[in-house]
Amino acid sequence: MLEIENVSRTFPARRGLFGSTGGVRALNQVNLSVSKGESLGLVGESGSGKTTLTRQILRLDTPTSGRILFEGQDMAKLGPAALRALRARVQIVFQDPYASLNPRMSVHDIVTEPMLIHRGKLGLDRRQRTDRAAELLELVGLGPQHLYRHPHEFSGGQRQRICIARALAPGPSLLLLDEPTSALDVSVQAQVLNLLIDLQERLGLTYFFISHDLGVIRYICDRVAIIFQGEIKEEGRTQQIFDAPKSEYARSLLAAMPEVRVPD
Amino acid sequence: MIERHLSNKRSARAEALRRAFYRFRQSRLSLIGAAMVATVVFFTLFGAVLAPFPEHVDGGVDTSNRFSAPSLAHPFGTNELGQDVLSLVMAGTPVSVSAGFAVVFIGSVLGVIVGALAGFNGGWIDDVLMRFSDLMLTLPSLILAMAVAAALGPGFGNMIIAIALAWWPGYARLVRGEVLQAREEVYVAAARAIGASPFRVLFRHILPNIVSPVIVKMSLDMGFAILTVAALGFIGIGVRPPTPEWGTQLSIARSYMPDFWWTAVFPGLAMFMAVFGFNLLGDGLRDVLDPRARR
Amino acid sequence: MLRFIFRRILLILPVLFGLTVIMFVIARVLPGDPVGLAAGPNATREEIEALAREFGLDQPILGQYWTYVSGLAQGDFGTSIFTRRPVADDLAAYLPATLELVFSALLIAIVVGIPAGLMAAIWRNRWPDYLSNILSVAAISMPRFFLGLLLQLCFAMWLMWLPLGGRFPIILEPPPGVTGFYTIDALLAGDMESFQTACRYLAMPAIAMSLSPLATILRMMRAATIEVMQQDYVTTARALGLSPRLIVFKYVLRNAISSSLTLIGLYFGWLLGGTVLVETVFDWPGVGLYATSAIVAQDFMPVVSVALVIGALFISVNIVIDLLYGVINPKVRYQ
Amino acid sequence: MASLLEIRDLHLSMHSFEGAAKVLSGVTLSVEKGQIWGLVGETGCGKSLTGLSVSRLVRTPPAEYTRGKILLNGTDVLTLDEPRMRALRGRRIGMIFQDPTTNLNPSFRISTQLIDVALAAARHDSKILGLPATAGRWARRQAARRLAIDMLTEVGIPDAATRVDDYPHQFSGGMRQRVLIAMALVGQPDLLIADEPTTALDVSVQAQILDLLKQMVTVHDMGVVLITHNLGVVAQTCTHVAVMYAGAIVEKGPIRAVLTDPAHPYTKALMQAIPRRDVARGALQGLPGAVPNLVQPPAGCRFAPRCILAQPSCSKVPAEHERAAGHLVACPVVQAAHHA
Amino acid sequence: MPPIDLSTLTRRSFLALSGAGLAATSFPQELFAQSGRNILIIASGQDIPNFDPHTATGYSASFFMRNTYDPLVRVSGNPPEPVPALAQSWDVSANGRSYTFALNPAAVFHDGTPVTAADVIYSYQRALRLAKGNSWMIRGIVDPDQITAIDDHTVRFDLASPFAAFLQVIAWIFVVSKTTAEANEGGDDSATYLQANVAGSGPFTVRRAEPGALYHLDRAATAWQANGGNLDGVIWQIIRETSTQRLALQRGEVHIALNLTSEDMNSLESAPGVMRVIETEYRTFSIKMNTEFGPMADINMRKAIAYAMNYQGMLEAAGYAELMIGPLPSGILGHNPALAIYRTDLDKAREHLAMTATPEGGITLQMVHVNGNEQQRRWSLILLDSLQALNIQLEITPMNWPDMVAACQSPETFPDLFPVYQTANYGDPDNIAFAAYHSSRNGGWQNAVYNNPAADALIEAGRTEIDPARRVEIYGELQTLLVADCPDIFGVLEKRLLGMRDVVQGFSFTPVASNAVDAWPLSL
Repeated sequence: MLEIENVSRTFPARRGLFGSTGGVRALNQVNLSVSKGESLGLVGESGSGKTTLTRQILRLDTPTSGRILFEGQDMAKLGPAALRALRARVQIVFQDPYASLNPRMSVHDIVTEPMLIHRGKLGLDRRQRTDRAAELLELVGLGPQHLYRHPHEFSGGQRQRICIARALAPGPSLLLLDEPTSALDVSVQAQVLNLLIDLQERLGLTYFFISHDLGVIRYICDRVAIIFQGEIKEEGRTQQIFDAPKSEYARSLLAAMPEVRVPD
Repeated sequence: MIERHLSNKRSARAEALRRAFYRFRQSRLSLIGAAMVATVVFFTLFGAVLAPFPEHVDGGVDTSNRFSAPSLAHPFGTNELGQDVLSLVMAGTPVSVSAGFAVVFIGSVLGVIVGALAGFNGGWIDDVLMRFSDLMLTLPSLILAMAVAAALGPGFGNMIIAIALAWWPGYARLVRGEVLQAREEVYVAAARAIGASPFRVLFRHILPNIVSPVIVKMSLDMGFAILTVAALGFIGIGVRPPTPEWGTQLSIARSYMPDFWWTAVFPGLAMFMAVFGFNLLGDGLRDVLDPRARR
Repeated sequence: MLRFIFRRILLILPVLFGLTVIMFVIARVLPGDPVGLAAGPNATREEIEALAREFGLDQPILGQYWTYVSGLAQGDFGTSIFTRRPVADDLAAYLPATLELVFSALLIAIVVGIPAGLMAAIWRNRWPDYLSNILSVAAISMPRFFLGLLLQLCFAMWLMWLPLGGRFPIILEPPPGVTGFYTIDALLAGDMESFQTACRYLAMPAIAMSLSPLATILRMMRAATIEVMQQDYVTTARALGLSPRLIVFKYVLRNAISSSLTLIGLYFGWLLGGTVLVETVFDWPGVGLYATSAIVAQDFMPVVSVALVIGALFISVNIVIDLLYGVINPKVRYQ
Repeated sequence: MASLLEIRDLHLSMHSFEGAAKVLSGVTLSVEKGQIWGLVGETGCGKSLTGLSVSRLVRTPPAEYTRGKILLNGTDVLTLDEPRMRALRGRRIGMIFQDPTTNLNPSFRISTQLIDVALAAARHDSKILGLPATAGRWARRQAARRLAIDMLTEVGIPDAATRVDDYPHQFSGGMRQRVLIAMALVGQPDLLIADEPTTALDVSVQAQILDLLKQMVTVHDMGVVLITHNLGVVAQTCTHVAVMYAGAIVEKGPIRAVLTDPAHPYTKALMQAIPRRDVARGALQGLPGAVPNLVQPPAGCRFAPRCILAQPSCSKVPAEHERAAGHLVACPVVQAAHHA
Repeated sequence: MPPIDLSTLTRRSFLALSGAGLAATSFPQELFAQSGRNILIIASGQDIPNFDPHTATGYSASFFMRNTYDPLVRVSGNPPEPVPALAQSWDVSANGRSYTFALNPAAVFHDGTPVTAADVIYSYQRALRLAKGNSWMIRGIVDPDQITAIDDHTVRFDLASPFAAFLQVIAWIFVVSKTTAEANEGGDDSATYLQANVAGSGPFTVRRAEPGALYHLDRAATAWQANGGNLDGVIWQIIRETSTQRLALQRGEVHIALNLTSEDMNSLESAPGVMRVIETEYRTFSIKMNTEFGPMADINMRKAIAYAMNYQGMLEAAGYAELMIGPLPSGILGHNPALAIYRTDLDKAREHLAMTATPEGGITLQMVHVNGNEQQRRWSLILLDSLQALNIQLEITPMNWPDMVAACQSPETFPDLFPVYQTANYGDPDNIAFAAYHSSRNGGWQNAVYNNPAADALIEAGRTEIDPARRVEIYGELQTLLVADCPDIFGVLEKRLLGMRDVVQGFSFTPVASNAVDAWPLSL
């Protein structure tokens, strides 16, 4: 469904007031593919290029070289209309549920906005959009009573549910999940993770799950790719990588993982 | 179902308003400011009508009654033409306030357009627009306003144009900075990710979120705009006579100090009180609308 | 560092160029007849035309602009049509007076504003803070010219403690000019009497001008101090047993001042551009008065030049501020 | 002999415009030298306030200590005035906070900040600098500088003698946290309070810092309170653990005991929410409901509204009972089951 | 409210001051004592931008020229009469066309060289050549080629036609040193040099010039003039605010204040140590109407407005003044005090209005006045107030002087109403009549639009006639004609208001340019 082929992204040198910084190679020859219905986990520490990669996939940024194919189409070659159509198919949930909701908009406006933008494709009128928003809220564990509240009235977990509802609104097939639970407490995290698993099963979604938390990745993903300094260090079945990591980096990462186990 | 949604919607709005009002009420000073501004607005609407000597407001003179000291008939005394100073001060309110408001309004509209264009587009548009507004900021604004006002000739409209011309770059800078910041917000990335057009991103997601600092700046700027209007009047490049304007009144009355101090002190005090009120209110509004800048 | 200074100075040039263009455009928009005025009420049309020729005003605007800019490059600010004196000479006479006023006002604002802001922050939400808050809003709201008039009314007209206006007693020779600042020149000459006299003349205009920046610096300083005091590193410093005095006067002060510095730079420009009013009230012989009379006479060379010089000064001071900022804030220095 | 730190029945209210929130209600904890106590719990459960209370860094008002004691080596710090409290900070109690980027003053060299802390600590105990109390200013400064370099070396900063004069932004995140640890240890404290010291760091750096902490405890013979929301971190580092919920400790004890036999329903729920190795996909158990409003908290057990075991007896404030040696649980239901 | 008693205040504040130890360098009296010199300080609102006696204008420049240069004759007394200056005596030919001046052999320039006939000829020729400043007074009267040096100290002028006021006008043509001027010719007829330097023979020289602030003159070492006072120097201090001038005078910081208002004079009435000079001067204020374009081209409209004007209010707002009787200043040669003129009469005003194209009013007229001129502003408002009775609106525009000058260039740009002060530069009716009503002046501010061949003829006849009785007749006719034509609202004659410390001695009032103070006879 999603193929990332030899994608590199180099940020050019910047001349600042006090001197210049050298170019930064954020992504280096990244190759990944995600098949329909699976969950691919991408693990990496801060600055490893995870977020840069999501921006490439969402076309918020353009790769320096390489290409990204979605359902066989080269995203770089899409015209504006096709790109908009594609935006309905690929959605994202961001890390920080506090920052990713426009504080000036009600939940209703937030959730119906994608339907409004893609109304040509979805063909929903105003009333239908509102009803669909209520349905979506129920789907993610909220209710229609929340429709006209504003984001600041919700807890972090509830906000992340709203983000998920928004992401689901245009009917996507691929969901990018950019550390969707790292800002949440464990108990809430568990709820959100379960919601994601539930939704995947019910809606047949494909997940591209990004996290630095190996435990979460292990819990939710079928396959894992480990990224370090813009390069994919290792990729494979989740079980296989956690049991027998091949690369040095993966080994050290797993060793440092703070597991809840009874000390010796 | 829709009805229920709507009642939710209303109660949520009311709740937000109550919260804002609570925070505003926290500061006694901003309440005083609001009261002062209310008084100013009252005189703006009715000052000319309520003036005890409306004929003096229209330029009528009473040369046999010049320079009488404050008394019951003329609480603020009379001026060099025998006009009632109280009437002139009262009638000066709409002039100063509407001029101040017009300056702030024109300046902010221009500035928001320029700042939003620059911040949202970036690239050479940003460079050109911001270099230009930086240039305008470098120029001494009062001298610029004086030069333009002198060029256009006296008059209410010309004065406003002259001041507003030097006023917008402040807004452009503010808005650009805020837009740049808002552009990087996750919810903006989210909006782009769901396929929102740049137009939609700017008007639905970015601008509503930078309204608060702009409104705060506008309310704080009202005072300064009134001051600048008065300053031009004081320099002698302001409205046409007989329009009663505080700065002009002060500038004329200056020659009669100290003997006929009332001709100068009352317009000056009116000016001070109006500006003081707007500044206190602006402070309070900032606390409510822009908690980031809360001190 | 040197490279940075050099680059900043190079950057002034396009700004100055832009300033000349803007001012020139505005100057040419001015209607009226500066030449007719300068020629006098009894001049004939031929005389006026001759005068226009003399000042190159018959040339196309681009030609005039070119003449002006190429003159500027050689330090020639053009000639005032009205006074017929070289503008550069006039500026040399008026600028020190304005600068002395502006620097004095700024000095008062800084010397009073920074400690007061610090105090307000320390006594936050107690009566010194409330008092300073209401006083500072009042100070910002006070029209400078009205304050100047009130000061004049009180201290010069009723109490007669201070002179009404002007810069120095006219029958005395001002101290020998080195810097053009009478106070500093008097000190340099060791003439305490002249210094006192100059200060007496400076007092009211400088106070009238300083009030608004003082209040703003106070508020800024207060806000910055409160913000810095809420920083994590202050908590750490407290948690590790540093005394409040050390924390406030060493760790907080430097960080708070660095955020107030930019403001001071901006205020310098604001003060320079705003001397017009105070100079008018106190008959202070500075560029503000000069510009006003030039504007009234529609004598645009001085107006353009005053704007240009103020602009250039403004930029220079802000470069200095940026450098100072680098000294205070090591992050900037090393980037 | 008294414990190093003994918190007894600490109650803290926080006044806001909504009313007084009872943010701590009956925290009791005792820490000995050589112990590393992990204080875990979710956001807003009061763990950080507990840590700050020990150093009396909670502003009063708006906060108010309504009941309880905090005994440090037998002295109740809640009764001390500010100057005497200051004598304890840095010297007896060291603190490390979450974000190493914001906890160092960006405008001053590392050396300045370390030396100031050392000098402040030495004012109360001149032995720290290894100088007699009468030593001159210059000598004290020099000694403080040497001490700073030694401490930096000890926490693993390479080339400390030259790096000591660098500014904070010249260090990486992990290195900055090491600098902060050095700063906290420069006064040779008996008690170290580390408030989420690794949350802002990457996993690999986190492991290094935690190792360093463990090492320091043995070298300096301290007691540590490690505040974290990550049970994994606790398991990796601590000797003891206390689980907090809504302002009270619900379960505490030696790490082994608590992890092998979590008794309180909240501890259990917490552990079941962690995606551990052996949890199958979809089998995690989230905790339904939300943290109670602390202005009007539920009477009795605050966890009761979310608890699957809740019974009428939960409406009374639960008393602690000892489940095993040192393993205390505050839940009447569990207690009943245990004894049954 | 009674005026504040400054004498007690002063005493009180002095006590306060000595207590506070602040009194040092406080008051100029002490400073004068310190300097030990007699320096006269004059407060004025006007700068002296130009020193060149042949191009400069304005009363400040007149002050400067009067004291640093010498003319052939000066005018003095009230009414003003010619008195010897460089010329110790003069002869006039019977036909009034030839004037011969005998120069005072004692007269020397500041560099010590004697003043000769060549310098006089050079100066007159230069003034006419440059055609600026005061040269308009002798243009068409003095032919530059008809000035001859009889010998070094005798010079003869042969006029193209007789000119009654010749001796009065040449008081304003000053003599520069030909050698100094030619040595600094500089390609611009010495304009640059003389603009900032003095090459004269007057009693004073420039010591210090601070443009916009003050001009300090010192008694010249070469001062040769007779009957001088004891002044060592004069300072022309620029104080823009009239109230500040008055306070400075009260505080003894200046000796003479030139720009006082009537209110200032009132509050000075009992001020200790202050003398007030309130004298009639040939200075008219009138409001010109656009006789050529727009509604005011209709004579009935002009008359309606002339009748509607509130003259009493104008007089009250003017303070020390009297209403004008016709176009000429009262008291000047030929003035007719019995002239029938316009006074406030609303019935007549409405009568005339009814004869216009807009009998019901309902129009808006444009009036400009000099920005910042307080008296003109007051009168504009009084006119606005007066015109409301005719249902006519007045739109008042304060304008900068250059804009006003520019507006005078054509009837189309000239406003409906335009206030003008005319100060007599010489004590002769020709001055006002020619400058204000002769059509050759059209396009200039003194008479932008009015032209009437009959008036022109009378003015020309008046200036070339020598017989005073005949002149009175001519000017009588002219006054009747102008009142009938009603080109102006004849306003007020403002008195000259000067404030002076009582230590100033030797002052005598002359009603021409009395604010350009002649310092030489004064003492302290």
